Amino acid sequence: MWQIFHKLGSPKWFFGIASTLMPWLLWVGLALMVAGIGWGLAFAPQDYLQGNSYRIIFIHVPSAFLAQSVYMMMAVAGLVTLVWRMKLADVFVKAVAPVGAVLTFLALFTGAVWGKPTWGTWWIWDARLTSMLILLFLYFGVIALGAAISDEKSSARAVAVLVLVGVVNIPIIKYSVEWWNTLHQPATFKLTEKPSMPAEMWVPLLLSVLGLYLIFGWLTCLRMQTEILVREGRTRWVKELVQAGGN
Amino acid sequence: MTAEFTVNLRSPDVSVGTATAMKAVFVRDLKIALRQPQDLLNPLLFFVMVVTLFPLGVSPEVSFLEQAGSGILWVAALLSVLLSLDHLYRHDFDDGTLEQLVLQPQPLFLLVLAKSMAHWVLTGLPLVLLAPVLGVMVHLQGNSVAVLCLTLLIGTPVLSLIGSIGAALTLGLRAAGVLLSLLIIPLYIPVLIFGTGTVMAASEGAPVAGQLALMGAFLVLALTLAPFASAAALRISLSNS
Amino acid sequence: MSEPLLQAVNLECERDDRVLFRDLSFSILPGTLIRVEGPNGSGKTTLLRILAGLNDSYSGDLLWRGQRRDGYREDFLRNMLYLGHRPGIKPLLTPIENLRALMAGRRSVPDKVLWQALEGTGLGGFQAVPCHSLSAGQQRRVALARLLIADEPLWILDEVFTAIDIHGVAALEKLLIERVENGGAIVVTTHHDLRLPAMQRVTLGGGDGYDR
Amino acid sequence: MAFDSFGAFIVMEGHGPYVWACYFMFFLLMGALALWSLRQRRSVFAQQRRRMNSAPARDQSPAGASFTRIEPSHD
Repeated sequence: MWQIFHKLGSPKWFFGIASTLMPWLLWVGLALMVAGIGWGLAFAPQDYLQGNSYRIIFIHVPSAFLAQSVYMMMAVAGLVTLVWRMKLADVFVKAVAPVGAVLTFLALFTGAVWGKPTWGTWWIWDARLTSMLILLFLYFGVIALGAAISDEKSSARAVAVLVLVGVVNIPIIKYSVEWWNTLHQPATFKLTEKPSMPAEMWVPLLLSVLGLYLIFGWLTCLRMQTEILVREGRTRWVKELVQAGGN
Repeated sequence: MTAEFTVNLRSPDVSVGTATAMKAVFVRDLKIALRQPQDLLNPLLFFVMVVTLFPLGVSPEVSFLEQAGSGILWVAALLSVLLSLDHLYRHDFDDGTLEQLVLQPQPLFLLVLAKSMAHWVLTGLPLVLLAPVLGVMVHLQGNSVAVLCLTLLIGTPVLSLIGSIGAALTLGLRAAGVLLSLLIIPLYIPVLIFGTGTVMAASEGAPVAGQLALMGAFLVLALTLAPFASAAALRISLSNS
Repeated sequence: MSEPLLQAVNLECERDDRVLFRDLSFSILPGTLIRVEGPNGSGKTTLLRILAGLNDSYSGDLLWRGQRRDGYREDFLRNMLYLGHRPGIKPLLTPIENLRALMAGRRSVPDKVLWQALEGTGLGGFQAVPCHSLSAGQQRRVALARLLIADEPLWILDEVFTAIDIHGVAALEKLLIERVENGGAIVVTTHHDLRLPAMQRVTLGGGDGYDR
Repeated sequence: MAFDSFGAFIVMEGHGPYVWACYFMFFLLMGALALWSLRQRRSVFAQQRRRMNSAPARDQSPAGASFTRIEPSHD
């Protein structure tokens, strides 16, 4: 058990596994996304309330979903960094934070554009959008702190503390933003929450969520490999790898 | 040729208790601050000035101020706490006091808690005391002023405690001040929401006991968790210096 | 032979992609003084901070009286005194207040003793003057006053002789010798040419700092 | 197919611009992220290779300091 754990922590081992996984992640992910989005855009029936604008859901929900789970993953990795000092966990946080920020931004952007035909305005201080905005701030904080500390180990641990503090706060932020929202404007009608979504809608949605997850996996492997190359540049196996002419 | 020595290790019972050590930290911070009263006054002046900006910048009409007053006061209080955070550990870090603090045998998170409490007494508490005057200036009605002070009384310690984490994390970094705000403001949002929301509910005559209890829960949560995070962050920052 | 207080086993520290030291092992025994030597930038201060428990980005083990130090942190801190580059003196407080605050977390010492300790470091008459009006050397003496009353068996002193005048240096050397003779263990770095009877050396910066 | 013609698909009963703007942004940003990550990796490889070719040149002996004054010439 402990052996497996140690192996998991070895950058060299991870590098190899990632290399074999990456083509699968990328191509299966792309296929799923194309299927989900194509189905959603062209074949899924119209929404009876919002018309065609709801078709944004097939990228809005995957982005929003992933944006939140990336932060959770970062928190788990942060805990691993602090408790077991596993290098790979920190590599993960560093590699993934910009991806999470981009996904959060996409969720915000698509949410805002969706709001225009639905509410007649680009931005409303809706509970979901506001929580997403705060999540984006949290991501920026993580990225900025990681960039500000030059020492690798200190940077890893400081970021881990910040991510954990953030993850404790996320439910509180969500709850308070929802409470604040009801205080100011009783919710008229919400994005995405439908009494019952027909299968022609949720199946493509599920496909694109899965697809984006896999593509995220590919991006993560790629970025983690880069980070590992930078950090382990002086070890023999990286030198051999570089000499062997990897790209 | 090595001689035999008996080492007289210090036993736990001759050491200073945690409560005494905490009190010493607290008293020292207060003493230093009182020797430099100008530094105490600055966040207060900042608080007053930010509040003044709103009638000048937005509208001096009573109807607007009544509506926005609690929010204005809370935002101003939040910013002025934020402004003072940079100093929380900076001087101690620069002159080496922080190293000695970390090397004290007592649990670091409790010493950090003592420092956070000193910070609150020096910045948060004066803001609470000043708030009624400004509350009247932004036309908050009688009951709302009392509720505002109550929310500030419960909320500002949370600001100090959470802020202490950010201050510890950004210790010794370039442009620490801006970075600190970036890290901390998102974490302050729940306190701000409940702080202003409670006052607004009170001005509409709604019961506020529930919200106040919830803010109390925030305070308890911050008191129990924040010092651990701050202590961990301090160790990391010192390790890096 | 006495039991070692602190043992370093295969310490390695890397900073900014540069190995400061590797496979560094030594024991700190009671009644010895260890001088850590090396050119500028060889990691003397880093080593001292690691020994003191301030810096934990190292690999290898540190044993406190035979046990891994991490599990006995409180016991270790109670028995160790560290004086760093930065003396831990608050400019706004007077020497006596500073000393009182520094001792507050360690041991309760009557004010009279603190007052005498400050006198012993040559600060007689300055005890109640705010530290910001004292010179750099005088401020360091405030911190050094702790050495006159400290009962911790292990002292870790970084650049103790900095900013101290000739007479002060001689007196401080005498203090360290006496301390060692009474069974204290001391680790120092200094650029001052220190020659003490039972002195051991740990030399850093062998020149192989770059390879791995 | 939920639309009668390709034209209808593009217009989406007036919601077309919103929907297509979202999809455009999504693919733009995800594509940029992927491209940036790929390039980053490639440049790291190139950098390592360059460093390895010049690695042995590193001087390992600490330079002796002489603290000799350097007189600027006055001509």
